[in-house]
Amino acid sequence: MESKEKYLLKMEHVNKDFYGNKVLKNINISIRPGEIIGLVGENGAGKSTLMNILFGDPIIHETGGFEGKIIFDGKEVNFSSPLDAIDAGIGMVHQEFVLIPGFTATENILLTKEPTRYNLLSEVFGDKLNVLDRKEMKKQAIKAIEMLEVELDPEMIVKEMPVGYKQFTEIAREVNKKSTKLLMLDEPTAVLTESEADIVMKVIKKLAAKGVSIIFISHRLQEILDSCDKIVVLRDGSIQKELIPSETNPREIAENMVGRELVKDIWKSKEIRKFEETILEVNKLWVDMPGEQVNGASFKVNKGEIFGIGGLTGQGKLGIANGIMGLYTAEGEVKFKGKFIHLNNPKYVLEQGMAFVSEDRHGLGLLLDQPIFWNIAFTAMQIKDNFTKSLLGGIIKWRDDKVMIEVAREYIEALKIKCVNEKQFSRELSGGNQQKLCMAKVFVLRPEIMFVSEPTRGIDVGAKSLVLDTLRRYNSKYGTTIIITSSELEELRLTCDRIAIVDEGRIAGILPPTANPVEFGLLMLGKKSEAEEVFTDEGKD
Amino acid sequence: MKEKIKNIIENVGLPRVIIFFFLVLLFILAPVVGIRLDTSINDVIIRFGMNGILVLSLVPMVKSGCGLNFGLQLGIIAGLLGAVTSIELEVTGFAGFFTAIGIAILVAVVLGFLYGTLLNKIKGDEMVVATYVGFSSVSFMCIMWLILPFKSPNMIWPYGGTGLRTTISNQGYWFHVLTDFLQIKIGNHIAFPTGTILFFALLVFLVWIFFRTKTGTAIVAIGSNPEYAKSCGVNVDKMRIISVILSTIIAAIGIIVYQESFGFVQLYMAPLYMAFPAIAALLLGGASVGKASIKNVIIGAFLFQGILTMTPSVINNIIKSDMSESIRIVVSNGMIVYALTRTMRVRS
Amino acid sequence: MKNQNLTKTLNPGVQFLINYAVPIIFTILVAIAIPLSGLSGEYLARELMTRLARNSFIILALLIPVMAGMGMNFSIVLGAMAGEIGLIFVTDWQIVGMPGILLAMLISTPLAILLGYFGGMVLNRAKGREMVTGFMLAFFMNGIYQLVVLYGMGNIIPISNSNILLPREYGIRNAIDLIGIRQVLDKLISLKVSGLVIPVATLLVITMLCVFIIWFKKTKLGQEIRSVGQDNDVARISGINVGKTRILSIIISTVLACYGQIIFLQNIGTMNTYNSHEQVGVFAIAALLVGGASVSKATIPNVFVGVILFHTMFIVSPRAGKVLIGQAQLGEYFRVFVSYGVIAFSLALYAWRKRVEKENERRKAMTLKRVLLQSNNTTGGYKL
Amino acid sequence: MRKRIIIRITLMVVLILIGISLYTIGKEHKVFIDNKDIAVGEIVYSAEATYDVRVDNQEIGLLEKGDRNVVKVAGASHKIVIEEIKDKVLTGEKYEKRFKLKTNESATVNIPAMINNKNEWINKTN
Repeated sequence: MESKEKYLLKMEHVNKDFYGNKVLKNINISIRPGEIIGLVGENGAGKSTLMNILFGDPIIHETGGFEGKIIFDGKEVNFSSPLDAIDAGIGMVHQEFVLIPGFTATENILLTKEPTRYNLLSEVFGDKLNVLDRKEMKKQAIKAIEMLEVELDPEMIVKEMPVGYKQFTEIAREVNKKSTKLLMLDEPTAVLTESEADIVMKVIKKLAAKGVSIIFISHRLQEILDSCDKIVVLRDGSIQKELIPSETNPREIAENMVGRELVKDIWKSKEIRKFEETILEVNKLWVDMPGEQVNGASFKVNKGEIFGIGGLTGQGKLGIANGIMGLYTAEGEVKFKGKFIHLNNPKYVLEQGMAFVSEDRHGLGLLLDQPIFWNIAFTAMQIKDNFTKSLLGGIIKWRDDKVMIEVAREYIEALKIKCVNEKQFSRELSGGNQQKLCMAKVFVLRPEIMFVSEPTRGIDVGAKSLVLDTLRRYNSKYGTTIIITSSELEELRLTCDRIAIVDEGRIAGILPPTANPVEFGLLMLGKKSEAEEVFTDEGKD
Repeated sequence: MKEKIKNIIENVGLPRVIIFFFLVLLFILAPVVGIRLDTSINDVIIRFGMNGILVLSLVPMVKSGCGLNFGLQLGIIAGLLGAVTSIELEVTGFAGFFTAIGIAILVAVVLGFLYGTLLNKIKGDEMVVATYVGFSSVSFMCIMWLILPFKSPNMIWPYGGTGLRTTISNQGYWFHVLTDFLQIKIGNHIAFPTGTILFFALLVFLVWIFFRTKTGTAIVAIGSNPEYAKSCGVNVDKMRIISVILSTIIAAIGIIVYQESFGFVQLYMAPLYMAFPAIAALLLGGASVGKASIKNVIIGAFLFQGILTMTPSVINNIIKSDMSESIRIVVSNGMIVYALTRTMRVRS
Repeated sequence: MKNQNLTKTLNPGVQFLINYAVPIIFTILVAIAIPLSGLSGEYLARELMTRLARNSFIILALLIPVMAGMGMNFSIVLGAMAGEIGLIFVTDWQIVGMPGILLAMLISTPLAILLGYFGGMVLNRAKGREMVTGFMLAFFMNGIYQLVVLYGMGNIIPISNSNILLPREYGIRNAIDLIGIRQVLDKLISLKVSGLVIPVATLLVITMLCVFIIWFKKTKLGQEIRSVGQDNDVARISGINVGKTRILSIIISTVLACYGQIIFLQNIGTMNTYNSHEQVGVFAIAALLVGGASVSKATIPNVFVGVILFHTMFIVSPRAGKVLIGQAQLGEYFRVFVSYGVIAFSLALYAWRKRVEKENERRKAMTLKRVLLQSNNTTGGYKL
Repeated sequence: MRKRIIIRITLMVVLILIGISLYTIGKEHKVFIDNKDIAVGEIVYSAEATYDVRVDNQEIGLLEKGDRNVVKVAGASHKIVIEEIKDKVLTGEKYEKRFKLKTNESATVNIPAMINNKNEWINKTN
C-alpha cells in the first residue's frame, strides 16, 4: 500500500491498438508528485497516443479503448472525455494554442470557470445569466500568474501577445484549476524562441517544486536533460528505456530513440553511387507553411540522385518541397540547372520540369470526385497541352478523352493500380493505389526533378515497398532526380543516396544512408555538434 | 426494401421526393378537376423553353466552385440592355433578336469580368455578397432606365415623361421569333415551340463543348478541388473569372429568350428576385451548392415549371382560391434553404 | 518576394478610412443631399426623431448574433412575423391601448422563441454561410406566413373580427388598421421641445434595451457568446456547447425583433399584413452597416449613428432627386439602391479584408520569427 | 433546483394572469347612449333636455332629445357622467353612474331612465 501513496500516477501494462495496429505495447510508467518526466520519441512512437489515453480523448474510446490499468491519485481511472480528466486533476497544454484571441489573459485563464455574482434573473433563465465577477476573476488570474512567477499583464489581449506569453496564459489556465495535479505539455517550446523557451522551462520547474507532476514531450534534447527527473524514451510503441539525466548523454538518448542497425546490411550489398553535376541549389529558403515553416534552409541536390529529407514532425521538412513548388509563400534563392527560378508560381515551376507528389493526397494530390484518367492526365494537359486537339485553328483546345484513357490504361498496367477501370472515381481507391495514381500524374509529366512527400503515409505495408520500388526503378530508368520527404527514417535510409535532416526549419546536417542511426537521432534532436559533417557543405552559417 | 427506399430518399433528398410526388399528384388530379392534360403539358414545355436557359446559366459558376449565382441579375441587366437597344435601333425579326443577343453578350462580358474580379477577392463569401451585388445593380439600373437617352416612342412614357416604361412590348420587333420557328401545331390545344427548344438545345450543346476543352476541364478541376488545380499550375482566379463571364453571358441570352416568348421587356424592379426561381429549379433537378450538371438543369427546369404551371390551375379548381403564389414561395425558397444547409453536413 | 506589400501594415489614417468607409461616404452623401433637398432643419429634426424612435429597437436586435459570430441576422424577419401575428390577434380581440401592445408582445413571445429556435437550428447547419441562409430562410418563412395568415386564419385559426378578414371570410386583409394602439407608446409620455415632439416612453424602452445589452455582455452567457463568436473551436474545446449558444443568440435576436416590429407598427398605425416584414431585415442591416458596424463587430453607437445617417438619407433623397432631374422617382430608386448597395459594399469589403488580414497576420508572425531567429545565431541546436 | 422550478412555474402563472388582465383592461366595448323616451312597465320616461355626456373622461359631446351616440371604451369598469343643458346653458344638474362590462359585452345607456334611477337605465348585450 505504501507504494501507492508515493505515486501520483501509475500506468501498468497499458496496450492500445488502432484497428489491429499496435501503437502502444506494455507501457509501465509511474510518476511521483512533483516529478518531471520527459517523453522522447520519433514520429509515431506513441507519444501522442499515450497522452490521449491519459487525457481521455474520445478517439481512444471510439476505437475500442485500451488494455491495462491506470491508477491516478490512488484510484483506477478510465476517462471517457477530457472533461473527466480535468475533473480528476489532469491538465493539458496542447501544441496549438487553445485561446480566444480577442480576450484578455484573465478572461482566457478563467474561460468557462468564471466566478459570478448571483442575480435574480438566473432563477428564471438559469445560472448562465449570472454576471461575471470581474474583480474576483482578476484576482484569481493574478494568483495563477504569480504561481508561474512570470511577468504577464492580466489585462493584455491574447491577440497582441508575443507567442511566449500565449504559452504562459495557457499554462496559467491549467494551473488555475486548483485541482490540477498532473500537467501534460505537448511540445510547449516548439513555437518559442530560445529565451522564451528558457522561461517556460523555468516555469515548469517551479510548478514541479510546488508539487505538480509534469509530463512533457519535447524534441529539444537540452531542455529535457536540464529539466527532467526522468527521461522516457519511446520507440515503436514501447518504452525503450528510462534514463536519469545525470547518468546519461545525448548520444545514449538518440541511440535509444532511433537505434536500428538493419539498414547497414542492406547497403553493404549495394553500391554507393557517386554524382557529379548539381541540378538543384537551394540557398536560404524561407517558406511560410503553417506548422511546417522553413527558416532559411540551404542544400544542394545532384543530378540523378535520390535525395532524402527527414526530421521530426513540425520541423519544416514538408515546407521545403511545398515552398519550391510554389504552393506556399516562399523566399530565398533556388537555382535549377544553374538558373535562378521564380518562386511562388506553381505553373512556372512545373513548366521548368519539376513536379510534386504532395503529402496531402486528399487535399491537393487528387481530384477525388473525378475519374482516374482525369487525375492522371490533368496536370500534363494544363502544363504541356498534352491530350488536347486543336480545333478551328487553335481557338478551341479540345480535350482528347481517347488518348487520356489510353495513357491512363498504360499507367494502371505499369504501376499495377488496382481499380475497376480507368473511369472509376479516385475517391474509391485504397490509399496505396491513390498514392500510385499521384505518382502516375507526375510520371506523365516526365519531370527532371520529382519531389515526393510522405510517399508511404497511410498505406499498408505491402503497398509501401511497392511504392518505394517504383520510385527507385523510375530513378534508375530515366535518371530522374527524386527528392523524397518522409517522417520514416527507415525508408529514407533504404531508398536514398543522401539524407538531410531538418530541424527548426533548417538543414541540421546531411548524412549518407550508411551512417550510424544515432547520428540521425542526434540531428533530429537538434544536436549537430557530434554528427559527421562530411556530407554537409552547406547548412553552416 | 425499407432500407432501400430510405437510401433513395437520403440520396435524392426528402424535399425533392415530396415535390416530385406532389407534381405527380397534380397531374393525376388535373383531369379529375377538368383540366386538359395535353394543354398543361404543352404549357410546361413552353415555360421550360422560356426559363431553361436561365437555369443553364448557373452551371458554369457552380462548376468552378463559385457557388449558386445569386447575382444572376447582372446577366439579366446585360440582356435587358441588349433588348432595349435592339428595339431602339428598330431592328426586327431574327435580326433584331440576334442584335439584342450580340449587344447583351458585349455588356455581359464587361459586367461578368468586373463581377468575377470581385468574387475572386471575397472567396468563401460569394453567395451573400453576390445576392446584394445583384440587388444593388438592379436598383442602380432603375436610375439608369430613368436617365438613359432612349428615344423610341414604343419605349418611353407617352406624355412627356422621361425614362423608359416599366414594361415594353416587343411585338413587331422580335416577339415569338423562336417560338413560332418550325412550330408544330397539333389540334387546337398543342403548339410545340420547336424553335425555343432547339435554341435551348444549341446552348446546352455549346456549354457541353466548353466543358470538353482544356479551359473547361481546368474549371471543373477548380470546382472539385481548388488546391489541386493550383498545384497543377492552373491560374485559379483567371479560370473563375472565365466561368463567371460565361454564366453572365448565358443569363443575358436567357432573359432575351424569356422576353421573346413572354412578349414584354420588363424593366425596373422586375428582375430583382429572378435569381431565386432559377436557382431553385437547378437544385430541384438534383444539383447542390458545389455540383451541377446539364442533367440537373433539364430535370430541374421541367419539374419546377411543372409545379408552377400545374399548381394554380389544379389547386384553384379544388379549393377555389389561389394558393399557388404562396406554394411557389415555399417550394422555391425552401429548396434553396435545404441546399444551403445540406452541403455543410456532407462536408463535416 | 511577391505580396511584399502585405508585410507592411497600413498606415493608421488609411486604416481608419477603410474601417469607416461606409459612414464616411454616407456623411458626405447626406451633406450634399440636405441642402439640395431644401428641407427645413425643423422638418428634418421632426422626421428624424420619429424614425429614431421607430427603428432603433429592431436594429439593436441585430447586435447579439454579431457577437456570436453569426454575422448580420437576416432572419430577424421571423421575429417581425411573430410580432405581426401578435398584433393580428390583439386587433381581432379588440384589445386597445397599452394593454393591447403589451398583450401583443406577450402572446408573440412564445412564437418568436419557437421561430428563433428553428432559425438557429437551420443556421447551425449552414455554418460559414449563415447570412445567405438566413436571408433565404426569411423568404421561405414568408411563404409559410402567407399560408398561415392568408389561408389558415379565419379557417383553422379562429378570427371573428370581420373588419380584418377578407370578404371571402377567411384570410387576413392586406392592410390592418391598428387604430386602437396607434402611437399609444409614443404618446404615453410625450414632451414638446420647441415644436419637436419627443416620444419619451419609446425612447425609454430603447434605452432599457441598450442597458440590457450592455448588462447581457457581462453575464456568463454573454461571455460564452463572445467566445463562440471569436473562435468556435477553442470555445468547444473549453467545454462550451457551441451549437446551443448560437441558437440562444438567434432566439434572443428574434424575440427582440418581434418587439421591435410591434414598436415600429404602433408608430405607423397600419400594418401591411404581407409586406410590413419583408424589408425589415434589409433596412435594419443597411442602417447598422451605415453606422460603421461590420459583420464581426457591431456596437450600440453604430446603431444610433446608423439610424441617423441612413434615415436622413431616406428623408432627403426623393426631394434631392426631384431637384436634380425633376423626378422624385429617381430619389426613390436611389434610396433602394443605397440600401442594397451599402450591404453589398460592406459585406464585400469585410470579406476582402478578412482574407487580407489573415494573410497579413501570418506574414507578420513569420517576419517576427525571422528577425528573432536571425538575431539569435545559436538556433538550430543547443550546444553543450 | 426545486426553488428554481417553483419560481419558474410561478412566473408562468403570473404571465398568464397578466395576459388575462391585459385582456380585460384592454378589451374594447361599445357603449351606446340614448336620449330617447323609454317605457318602464307602465310609465314612460321621456327625454326632455340636451345632455353633455362623458364616459371615462372621454368627451362625447351634446346629445339632444331623441339622439343616440356611440363610444368605444376599454376595460371592465366604467363611469358615465351627464350634465343637463337647457337653453344652451349648463343647469348644474349632474348625474353619475358606474357600470361594469364583461368581455364581449356592449351596453346601451338610456338617459331618461338613468336620471330617474331606474334599473332599466342600462341594457347589456353580447
